[in-house]
Amino acid sequence: MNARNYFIQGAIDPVFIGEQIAKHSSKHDIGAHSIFLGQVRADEKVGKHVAGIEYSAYEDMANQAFSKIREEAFEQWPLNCLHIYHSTGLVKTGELSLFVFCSSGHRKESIKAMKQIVEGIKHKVPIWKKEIMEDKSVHWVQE
Amino acid sequence: MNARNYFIQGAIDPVFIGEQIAKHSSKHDIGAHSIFLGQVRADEKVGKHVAGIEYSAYEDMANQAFSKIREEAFEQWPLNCLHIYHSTGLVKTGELSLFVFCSSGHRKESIKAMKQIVEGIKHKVPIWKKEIMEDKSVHWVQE
Amino acid sequence: MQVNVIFFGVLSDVVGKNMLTIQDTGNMTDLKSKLITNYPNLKDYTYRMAVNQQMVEDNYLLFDNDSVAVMPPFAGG
Amino acid sequence: MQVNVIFFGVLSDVVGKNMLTIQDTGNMTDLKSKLITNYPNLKDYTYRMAVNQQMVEDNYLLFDNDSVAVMPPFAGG
Repeated sequence: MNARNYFIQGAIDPVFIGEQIAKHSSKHDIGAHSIFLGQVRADEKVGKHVAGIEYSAYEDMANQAFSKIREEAFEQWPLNCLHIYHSTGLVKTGELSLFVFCSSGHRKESIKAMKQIVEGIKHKVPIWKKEIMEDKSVHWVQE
Repeated sequence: MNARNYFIQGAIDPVFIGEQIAKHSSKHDIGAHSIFLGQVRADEKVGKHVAGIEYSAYEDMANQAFSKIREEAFEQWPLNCLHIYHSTGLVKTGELSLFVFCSSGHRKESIKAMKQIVEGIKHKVPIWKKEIMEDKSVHWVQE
Repeated sequence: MQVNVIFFGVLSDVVGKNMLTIQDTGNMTDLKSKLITNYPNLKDYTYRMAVNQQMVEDNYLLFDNDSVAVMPPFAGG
Repeated sequence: MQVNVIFFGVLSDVVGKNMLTIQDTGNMTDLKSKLITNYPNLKDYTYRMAVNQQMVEDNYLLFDNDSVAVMPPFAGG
Protein backbone atom coordinates (compact mmCIF):
# COMPACT_ATOMS: atom_id res chain seq x y z
CA MET A 1 0.00 0.00 0.00
CA ASN A 2 1.18 3.47 -0.90
CA ALA A 3 1.57 5.53 2.27
CA ARG A 4 1.39 8.91 0.54
CA ASN A 5 -1.20 11.31 1.96
CA TYR A 6 -3.01 13.64 -0.43
CA PHE A 7 -5.30 15.23 2.18
CA ILE A 8 -5.01 18.65 3.78
CA GLN A 9 -7.08 19.49 6.86
CA GLY A 10 -9.45 22.34 5.98
CA ALA A 11 -9.06 24.81 3.12
CA ILE A 12 -6.00 25.04 0.85
CA ASP A 13 -4.18 28.37 1.36
CA PRO A 14 -3.42 30.42 -1.80
CA VAL A 15 -0.05 31.28 -0.23
CA PHE A 16 0.79 27.55 -0.19
CA ILE A 17 -0.05 27.41 -3.90
CA GLY A 18 2.31 30.31 -4.61
CA GLU A 19 5.03 28.55 -2.61
CA GLN A 20 4.55 25.28 -4.51
CA ILE A 21 4.85 27.16 -7.82
CA ALA A 22 8.02 28.93 -6.64
CA LYS A 23 9.59 25.57 -5.65
CA HIS A 24 9.46 24.45 -9.27
CA SER A 25 11.73 27.24 -10.50
CA SER A 26 14.69 24.92 -9.89
CA LYS A 27 13.34 22.37 -12.40
CA HIS A 28 14.86 23.56 -15.65
CA ASP A 29 13.22 21.03 -17.96
CA ILE A 30 9.72 22.26 -17.11
CA GLY A 31 8.16 24.62 -19.67
CA ALA A 32 4.48 24.47 -18.70
CA HIS A 33 2.44 24.17 -15.53
CA SER A 34 -1.28 23.46 -15.48
CA ILE A 35 -3.10 24.06 -12.23
CA PHE A 36 -6.67 23.21 -11.33
CA LEU A 37 -8.33 24.58 -8.20
CA GLY A 38 -11.72 23.65 -6.81
CA GLN A 39 -13.44 26.46 -4.90
CA VAL A 40 -16.59 26.17 -2.75
CA ARG A 41 -19.57 27.97 -4.29
CA ALA A 42 -22.39 29.66 -2.37
CA ASP A 43 -25.04 27.67 -4.27
CA GLU A 44 -28.63 28.39 -3.34
CA LYS A 45 -30.89 25.47 -2.34
CA VAL A 46 -34.51 26.00 -1.26
CA GLY A 47 -33.82 29.68 -0.52
CA LYS A 48 -30.69 29.11 1.55
CA HIS A 49 -27.06 29.61 0.54
CA VAL A 50 -24.23 27.19 1.07
CA ALA A 51 -21.88 28.51 3.78
CA GLY A 52 -19.34 25.70 3.48
CA ILE A 53 -18.72 22.08 2.55
CA GLU A 54 -17.68 19.37 4.98
CA TYR A 55 -15.51 16.88 3.11
CA SER A 56 -15.19 13.29 4.31
CA ALA A 57 -13.32 10.41 2.72
CA TYR A 58 -12.41 6.77 3.05
CA GLU A 59 -8.89 8.10 3.43
CA ASP A 60 -6.77 4.96 2.97
CA MET A 61 -8.69 3.92 -0.12
CA ALA A 62 -8.76 7.51 -1.41
CA ASN A 63 -4.99 7.85 -1.04
CA GLN A 64 -4.57 4.66 -3.07
CA ALA A 65 -6.95 6.02 -5.72
CA PHE A 66 -4.99 9.30 -5.92
CA SER A 67 -1.75 7.33 -6.32
CA LYS A 68 -3.31 5.28 -9.13
CA ILE A 69 -4.47 8.46 -10.90
CA ARG A 70 -0.91 9.80 -10.68
CA GLU A 71 0.64 6.57 -11.95
CA GLU A 72 -1.74 6.39 -14.90
CA ALA A 73 -1.07 10.03 -15.80
CA PHE A 74 2.71 9.46 -15.76
CA GLU A 75 2.26 6.38 -17.97
CA GLN A 76 0.13 8.24 -20.46
CA TRP A 77 1.82 11.65 -20.73
CA PRO A 78 5.44 12.83 -20.50
CA LEU A 79 4.95 14.74 -17.25
CA ASN A 80 7.69 16.13 -15.04
CA CYS A 81 5.63 16.55 -11.86
CA LEU A 82 2.12 15.93 -10.64
CA HIS A 83 0.95 17.04 -7.20
CA ILE A 84 -2.57 16.60 -5.82
CA TYR A 85 -3.96 18.09 -2.59
CA HIS A 86 -7.58 17.58 -1.46
CA SER A 87 -9.25 19.05 1.59
CA THR A 88 -10.85 17.03 4.33
CA GLY A 89 -13.12 18.61 6.95
CA LEU A 90 -14.77 22.01 6.60
CA VAL A 91 -14.03 24.36 3.71
CA LYS A 92 -15.97 27.62 3.71
CA THR A 93 -17.56 29.29 0.71
CA GLY A 94 -14.88 30.97 -1.43
CA GLU A 95 -12.10 28.78 -0.05
CA LEU A 96 -10.20 26.14 -2.01
CA SER A 97 -10.75 22.39 -1.60
CA LEU A 98 -8.70 20.89 -4.44
CA PHE A 99 -5.28 21.78 -5.87
CA VAL A 100 -3.89 19.81 -8.80
CA PHE A 101 -0.49 20.89 -10.14
CA CYS A 102 0.78 19.22 -13.30
CA SER A 103 4.03 20.15 -15.07
CA SER A 104 5.55 19.14 -18.39
CA GLY A 105 8.20 20.21 -20.86
CA HIS A 106 5.64 21.60 -23.31
CA ARG A 107 2.15 23.04 -22.93
CA LYS A 108 0.00 20.43 -24.64
CA GLU A 109 0.85 17.53 -22.35
CA SER A 110 0.09 19.25 -19.06
CA ILE A 111 -3.16 20.71 -20.41
CA LYS A 112 -4.41 17.39 -21.80
CA ALA A 113 -3.33 15.45 -18.73
CA MET A 114 -5.11 17.90 -16.41
CA LYS A 115 -8.49 17.23 -17.96
CA GLN A 116 -8.19 13.49 -17.37
CA ILE A 117 -6.73 13.85 -13.88
CA VAL A 118 -9.55 16.11 -12.68
CA GLU A 119 -12.17 13.74 -14.14
CA GLY A 120 -10.44 10.85 -12.36
CA ILE A 121 -10.52 12.73 -9.06
CA LYS A 122 -14.25 13.38 -9.48
CA HIS A 123 -15.17 9.80 -10.34
CA LYS A 124 -12.61 7.43 -8.82
CA VAL A 125 -11.83 8.74 -5.34
CA PRO A 126 -14.06 7.91 -2.34
CA ILE A 127 -14.76 11.42 -1.11
CA TRP A 128 -18.13 12.87 -0.10
CA LYS A 129 -19.45 16.37 0.42
CA LYS A 130 -21.98 17.66 2.91
CA GLU A 131 -23.12 21.21 2.25
CA ILE A 132 -23.52 23.27 5.40
CA MET A 133 -26.15 25.94 4.81
CA GLU A 134 -26.22 29.44 6.33
CA ASP A 135 -28.76 28.29 8.93
CA LYS A 136 -26.56 25.25 9.87
CA SER A 137 -28.90 22.78 8.16
CA VAL A 138 -27.02 20.21 6.08
CA HIS A 139 -27.41 18.69 2.63
CA TRP A 140 -25.42 15.73 1.30
CA VAL A 141 -24.28 16.35 -2.28
CA GLN A 142 -25.54 13.52 -4.54
CA GLU A 143 -23.65 13.75 -7.81
CA MET B 1 -8.64 50.55 -29.27
CA ASN B 2 -8.64 48.65 -26.02
CA ALA B 3 -6.21 50.31 -23.61
CA ARG B 4 -5.79 47.25 -21.39
CA ASN B 5 -2.19 46.16 -20.82
CA TYR B 6 -1.44 42.46 -20.49
CA PHE B 7 2.33 42.81 -20.17
CA ILE B 8 4.47 42.56 -17.06
CA GLN B 9 8.09 43.74 -17.12
CA GLY B 10 10.33 40.73 -16.44
CA ALA B 11 9.34 37.47 -14.77
CA ILE B 12 5.95 36.82 -13.15
CA ASP B 13 6.33 36.37 -9.37
CA PRO B 14 4.72 33.22 -7.85
CA VAL B 15 3.69 35.40 -4.88
CA PHE B 16 1.63 37.54 -7.31
CA ILE B 17 -0.07 34.37 -8.54
CA GLY B 18 -0.96 33.38 -4.96
CA GLU B 19 -2.35 36.87 -4.38
CA GLN B 20 -4.47 36.74 -7.54
CA ILE B 21 -5.91 33.38 -6.46
CA ALA B 22 -6.69 34.73 -2.98
CA LYS B 23 -8.53 37.74 -4.48
CA HIS B 24 -11.07 35.40 -6.05
CA SER B 25 -12.26 34.01 -2.71
CA SER B 26 -14.86 36.80 -2.64
CA LYS B 27 -16.47 35.49 -5.86
CA HIS B 28 -18.97 32.98 -4.58
CA ASP B 29 -20.25 31.75 -7.93
CA ILE B 30 -16.82 30.40 -8.94
CA GLY B 31 -16.34 26.66 -8.47
CA ALA B 32 -13.27 26.01 -10.63
CA HIS B 33 -10.06 27.82 -11.54
CA SER B 34 -7.75 26.69 -14.33
CA ILE B 35 -4.30 28.21 -14.40
CA PHE B 36 -1.63 27.88 -17.05
CA LEU B 37 1.94 29.02 -16.45
CA GLY B 38 4.77 29.20 -18.97
CA GLN B 39 8.23 28.65 -17.48
CA VAL B 40 11.58 29.22 -19.22
CA ARG B 41 13.44 25.96 -19.88
CA ALA B 42 17.23 25.51 -19.92
CA ASP B 43 17.11 23.91 -23.37
CA GLU B 44 20.44 22.85 -24.81
CA LYS B 45 21.45 24.12 -28.25
CA VAL B 46 24.81 23.24 -29.81
CA GLY B 47 26.24 22.33 -26.42
CA LYS B 48 25.10 25.50 -24.63
CA HIS B 49 22.18 25.92 -22.24
CA VAL B 50 19.56 28.65 -22.35
CA ALA B 51 20.09 31.08 -19.45
CA GLY B 52 17.03 33.20 -20.17
CA ILE B 53 14.60 34.44 -22.79
CA GLU B 54 14.25 38.04 -23.88
CA TYR B 55 10.62 38.65 -24.85
CA SER B 56 9.69 41.41 -27.25
CA ALA B 57 6.30 42.31 -28.67
CA TYR B 58 4.41 44.67 -30.91
CA GLU B 59 2.75 45.77 -27.71
CA ASP B 60 -0.25 47.75 -28.96
CA MET B 61 -1.20 45.06 -31.46
CA ALA B 62 -0.50 42.32 -28.90
CA ASN B 63 -2.76 43.96 -26.32
CA GLN B 64 -5.53 44.06 -28.90
CA ALA B 65 -4.94 40.39 -29.71
CA PHE B 66 -5.11 39.45 -26.01
CA SER B 67 -8.39 41.37 -25.67
CA LYS B 68 -9.81 39.54 -28.68
CA ILE B 69 -8.81 36.17 -27.18
CA ARG B 70 -10.59 37.13 -23.96
CA GLU B 71 -13.72 38.29 -25.77
CA GLU B 72 -13.92 35.13 -27.85
CA ALA B 73 -13.48 32.95 -24.75
CA PHE B 74 -16.29 34.78 -22.92
CA GLU B 75 -18.54 34.35 -25.96
CA GLN B 76 -17.82 30.65 -26.22
CA TRP B 77 -17.79 29.48 -22.58
CA PRO B 78 -19.68 30.54 -19.46
CA LEU B 79 -16.63 31.98 -17.69
CA ASN B 80 -16.65 34.15 -14.60
CA CYS B 81 -13.14 35.60 -14.96
CA LEU B 82 -10.22 35.45 -17.36
CA HIS B 83 -6.90 37.13 -16.61
CA ILE B 84 -3.81 37.01 -18.82
CA TYR B 85 -0.31 38.26 -17.96
CA HIS B 86 2.67 37.93 -20.32
CA SER B 87 6.25 38.94 -19.66
CA THR B 88 8.20 41.41 -21.73
CA GLY B 89 11.97 41.78 -21.40
CA LEU B 90 14.28 39.22 -19.81
CA VAL B 91 12.96 36.14 -18.01
CA LYS B 92 15.62 33.82 -16.62
CA THR B 93 15.58 30.03 -16.79
CA GLY B 94 13.10 28.63 -14.24
CA GLU B 95 11.14 31.88 -14.05
CA LEU B 96 7.58 32.37 -15.29
CA SER B 97 6.70 34.27 -18.49
CA LEU B 98 2.98 33.58 -18.91
CA PHE B 99 0.12 33.42 -16.41
CA VAL B 100 -3.40 32.62 -17.61
CA PHE B 101 -6.11 32.42 -14.96
CA CYS B 102 -9.56 31.26 -16.04
CA SER B 103 -12.51 30.74 -13.66
CA SER B 104 -15.96 29.24 -14.10
CA GLY B 105 -18.85 27.84 -12.09
CA HIS B 106 -17.99 24.25 -12.97
CA ARG B 107 -14.78 22.44 -13.85
CA LYS B 108 -15.37 21.50 -17.48
CA GLU B 109 -15.75 25.02 -18.84
CA SER B 110 -12.54 26.46 -17.40
CA ILE B 111 -10.52 23.40 -18.45
CA LYS B 112 -11.84 23.40 -22.03
CA ALA B 113 -11.51 27.17 -22.37
CA MET B 114 -7.89 27.09 -21.12
CA LYS B 115 -6.74 24.85 -23.94
CA GLN B 116 -8.10 27.21 -26.58
CA ILE B 117 -6.88 30.36 -24.83
CA VAL B 118 -3.29 29.09 -24.58
CA GLU B 119 -3.31 28.02 -28.24
CA GLY B 120 -4.58 31.48 -29.15
CA ILE B 121 -1.78 33.14 -27.18
CA LYS B 122 0.80 30.98 -28.98
CA HIS B 123 -0.53 31.67 -32.47
CA LYS B 124 -2.33 35.01 -32.53
CA VAL B 125 -0.25 37.42 -30.46
CA PRO B 126 2.77 39.28 -31.93
CA ILE B 127 5.40 38.26 -29.39
CA TRP B 128 8.92 37.01 -30.09
CA LYS B 129 11.55 35.21 -28.07
CA LYS B 130 15.30 35.54 -28.14
CA GLU B 131 17.11 32.86 -26.17
CA ILE B 132 20.11 34.17 -24.26
CA MET B 133 22.64 31.38 -23.84
CA GLU B 134 25.00 30.87 -20.90
CA ASP B 135 27.87 32.44 -22.88
CA LYS B 136 25.68 35.49 -23.78
CA SER B 137 25.29 34.39 -27.39
CA VAL B 138 21.72 34.74 -28.63
CA HIS B 139 19.31 32.62 -30.64
CA TRP B 140 15.94 33.79 -31.99
CA VAL B 141 13.25 31.16 -31.44
CA GLN B 142 11.64 30.25 -34.75
CA GLU B 143 8.43 28.35 -34.06
CA MET C 1 -17.01 -15.49 11.26
CA GLN C 2 -17.78 -11.77 11.24
CA VAL C 3 -17.15 -8.82 8.96
CA ASN C 4 -16.84 -5.12 9.81
CA VAL C 5 -19.05 -2.81 7.80
CA ILE C 6 -18.21 0.91 7.44
CA PHE C 7 -20.73 3.45 6.11
CA PHE C 8 -19.69 6.63 4.32
CA GLY C 9 -21.31 9.89 3.29
CA VAL C 10 -25.10 10.12 3.53
CA LEU C 11 -25.28 6.40 4.36
CA SER C 12 -23.81 6.88 7.84
CA ASP C 13 -26.80 9.18 8.50
CA VAL C 14 -29.22 6.63 6.98
CA VAL C 15 -28.07 3.76 9.24
CA GLY C 16 -27.33 6.11 12.15
CA LYS C 17 -23.75 4.93 12.66
CA ASN C 18 -20.37 4.80 10.92
CA MET C 19 -19.53 1.19 11.62
CA LEU C 20 -21.09 -2.11 12.67
CA THR C 21 -20.28 -5.81 12.79
CA ILE C 22 -22.26 -8.47 10.91
CA GLN C 23 -22.01 -12.16 11.94
CA ASP C 24 -22.24 -15.26 9.78
CA THR C 25 -22.28 -13.86 6.28
CA GLY C 26 -20.42 -15.59 3.44
CA ASN C 27 -20.73 -13.27 0.44
CA MET C 28 -21.75 -9.77 -0.58
CA THR C 29 -25.26 -10.71 -1.77
CA ASP C 30 -26.03 -12.21 1.63
CA LEU C 31 -24.49 -9.26 3.45
CA LYS C 32 -26.53 -6.77 1.43
CA SER C 33 -29.80 -8.53 2.20
CA LYS C 34 -28.92 -8.60 5.91
CA LEU C 35 -28.16 -4.86 5.83
CA ILE C 36 -31.41 -4.04 4.07
CA THR C 37 -33.38 -6.15 6.56
CA ASN C 38 -31.85 -4.15 9.40
CA TYR C 39 -31.90 -0.75 7.63
CA PRO C 40 -34.74 -0.77 5.06
CA ASN C 41 -34.07 2.89 4.14
CA LEU C 42 -30.85 1.78 2.42
CA LYS C 43 -33.07 0.63 -0.49
CA ASP C 44 -33.65 4.29 -1.41
CA TYR C 45 -29.94 4.95 -1.97
CA THR C 46 -27.39 4.15 -4.64
CA TYR C 47 -24.20 2.66 -3.25
CA ARG C 48 -21.15 0.60 -4.16
CA MET C 49 -19.17 -1.68 -1.93
CA ALA C 50 -15.49 -2.31 -1.36
CA VAL C 51 -13.85 -5.13 0.58
CA ASN C 52 -10.48 -4.29 2.11
CA GLN C 53 -10.39 -1.16 -0.07
CA GLN C 54 -11.04 -2.95 -3.37
CA MET C 55 -14.28 -2.43 -5.27
CA VAL C 56 -16.14 -5.77 -5.49
CA GLU C 57 -19.23 -7.25 -7.15
CA ASP C 58 -22.19 -9.00 -5.48
CA ASN C 59 -20.87 -12.56 -5.67
CA TYR C 60 -17.59 -11.71 -3.92
CA LEU C 61 -16.74 -14.16 -1.10
CA LEU C 62 -16.20 -12.74 2.38
CA PHE C 63 -13.70 -13.92 4.97
CA ASP C 64 -13.42 -13.45 8.72
CA ASN C 65 -12.56 -9.86 9.69
CA ASP C 66 -12.96 -8.46 6.19
CA SER C 67 -13.58 -4.73 6.16
CA VAL C 68 -16.58 -3.87 3.98
CA ALA C 69 -17.17 -0.25 2.92
CA VAL C 70 -20.65 0.87 1.84
CA MET C 71 -20.21 4.00 -0.24
CA PRO C 72 -22.56 6.43 -1.99
CA PRO C 73 -21.46 7.83 -5.37
CA PHE C 74 -18.14 9.67 -5.05
CA ALA C 75 -18.26 13.47 -4.99
CA GLY C 76 -14.72 14.76 -4.63
CA GLY C 77 -13.29 18.04 -5.87
CA MET D 1 3.76 59.92 -49.68
CA GLN D 2 5.72 57.78 -47.25
CA VAL D 3 5.09 54.83 -44.94
CA ASN D 4 6.85 53.85 -41.73
CA VAL D 5 8.10 50.28 -41.57
CA ILE D 6 8.77 48.57 -38.22
CA PHE D 7 10.72 45.29 -37.96
CA PHE D 8 10.17 42.80 -35.17
CA GLY D 9 11.97 39.78 -33.75
CA VAL D 10 14.83 38.35 -35.79
CA LEU D 11 13.98 40.70 -38.68
CA SER D 12 15.24 43.75 -36.82
CA ASP D 13 18.63 41.98 -36.71
CA VAL D 14 18.36 41.03 -40.40
CA VAL D 15 17.80 44.61 -41.57
CA GLY D 16 19.97 46.08 -38.80
CA LYS D 17 17.33 48.47 -37.50
CA ASN D 18 13.89 48.54 -35.88
CA MET D 19 12.32 51.14 -38.09
CA LEU D 20 12.72 52.93 -41.42
CA THR D 21 10.76 55.11 -43.81
CA ILE D 22 9.93 54.14 -47.39
CA GLN D 23 8.94 56.80 -49.96
CA ASP D 24 6.54 56.50 -52.88
CA THR D 25 5.04 53.11 -52.40
CA GLY D 26 1.37 52.46 -53.13
CA ASN D 27 0.67 48.88 -52.03
CA MET D 28 2.15 45.99 -50.09
CA THR D 29 3.48 44.11 -53.11
CA ASP D 30 5.48 47.15 -54.17
CA LEU D 31 6.67 47.80 -50.61
CA LYS D 32 7.85 44.20 -50.24
CA SER D 33 9.88 44.33 -53.43
CA LYS D 34 11.48 47.62 -52.32
CA LEU D 35 12.40 46.06 -48.95
CA ILE D 36 13.91 42.97 -50.58
CA THR D 37 15.92 45.13 -52.96
CA ASN D 38 17.37 47.01 -49.98
CA TYR D 39 17.71 43.98 -47.68
CA PRO D 40 18.11 40.85 -49.82
CA ASN D 41 18.53 38.64 -46.71
CA LEU D 42 14.83 39.13 -45.96
CA LYS D 43 14.17 36.52 -48.66
CA ASP D 44 15.46 33.81 -46.33
CA TYR D 45 12.82 34.54 -43.69
CA THR D 46 9.13 33.89 -43.24
CA TYR D 47 7.18 36.95 -42.27
CA ARG D 48 3.69 38.46 -42.20
CA MET D 49 2.75 42.10 -42.43
CA ALA D 50 0.30 44.35 -40.64
CA VAL D 51 -0.78 47.87 -41.52
CA ASN D 52 -1.85 50.01 -38.59
CA GLN D 53 -2.00 46.85 -36.47
CA GLN D 54 -4.25 44.88 -38.82
CA MET D 55 -2.94 41.84 -40.69
CA VAL D 56 -3.08 42.51 -44.45
CA GLU D 57 -2.55 40.70 -47.75
CA ASP D 58 -0.19 41.63 -50.58
CA ASN D 59 -2.61 43.71 -52.62
CA TYR D 60 -3.47 46.00 -49.70
CA LEU D 61 -3.35 49.70 -50.60
CA LEU D 62 -1.07 51.97 -48.59
CA PHE D 63 -1.71 55.55 -47.57
CA ASP D 64 0.53 58.36 -46.40
CA ASN D 65 1.95 57.76 -42.91
CA ASP D 66 0.67 54.19 -42.65
CA SER D 67 2.55 52.13 -40.10
CA VAL D 68 3.65 48.80 -41.58
CA ALA D 69 4.87 46.01 -39.28
CA VAL D 70 7.07 43.24 -40.67
CA MET D 71 6.75 40.29 -38.30
CA PRO D 72 8.29 36.81 -38.12
CA PRO D 73 6.03 33.95 -36.93
CA PHE D 74 4.67 34.66 -33.45
CA ALA D 75 6.30 32.85 -30.54
CA GLY D 76 4.58 33.95 -27.36
CA GLY D 77 4.14 31.99 -24.17
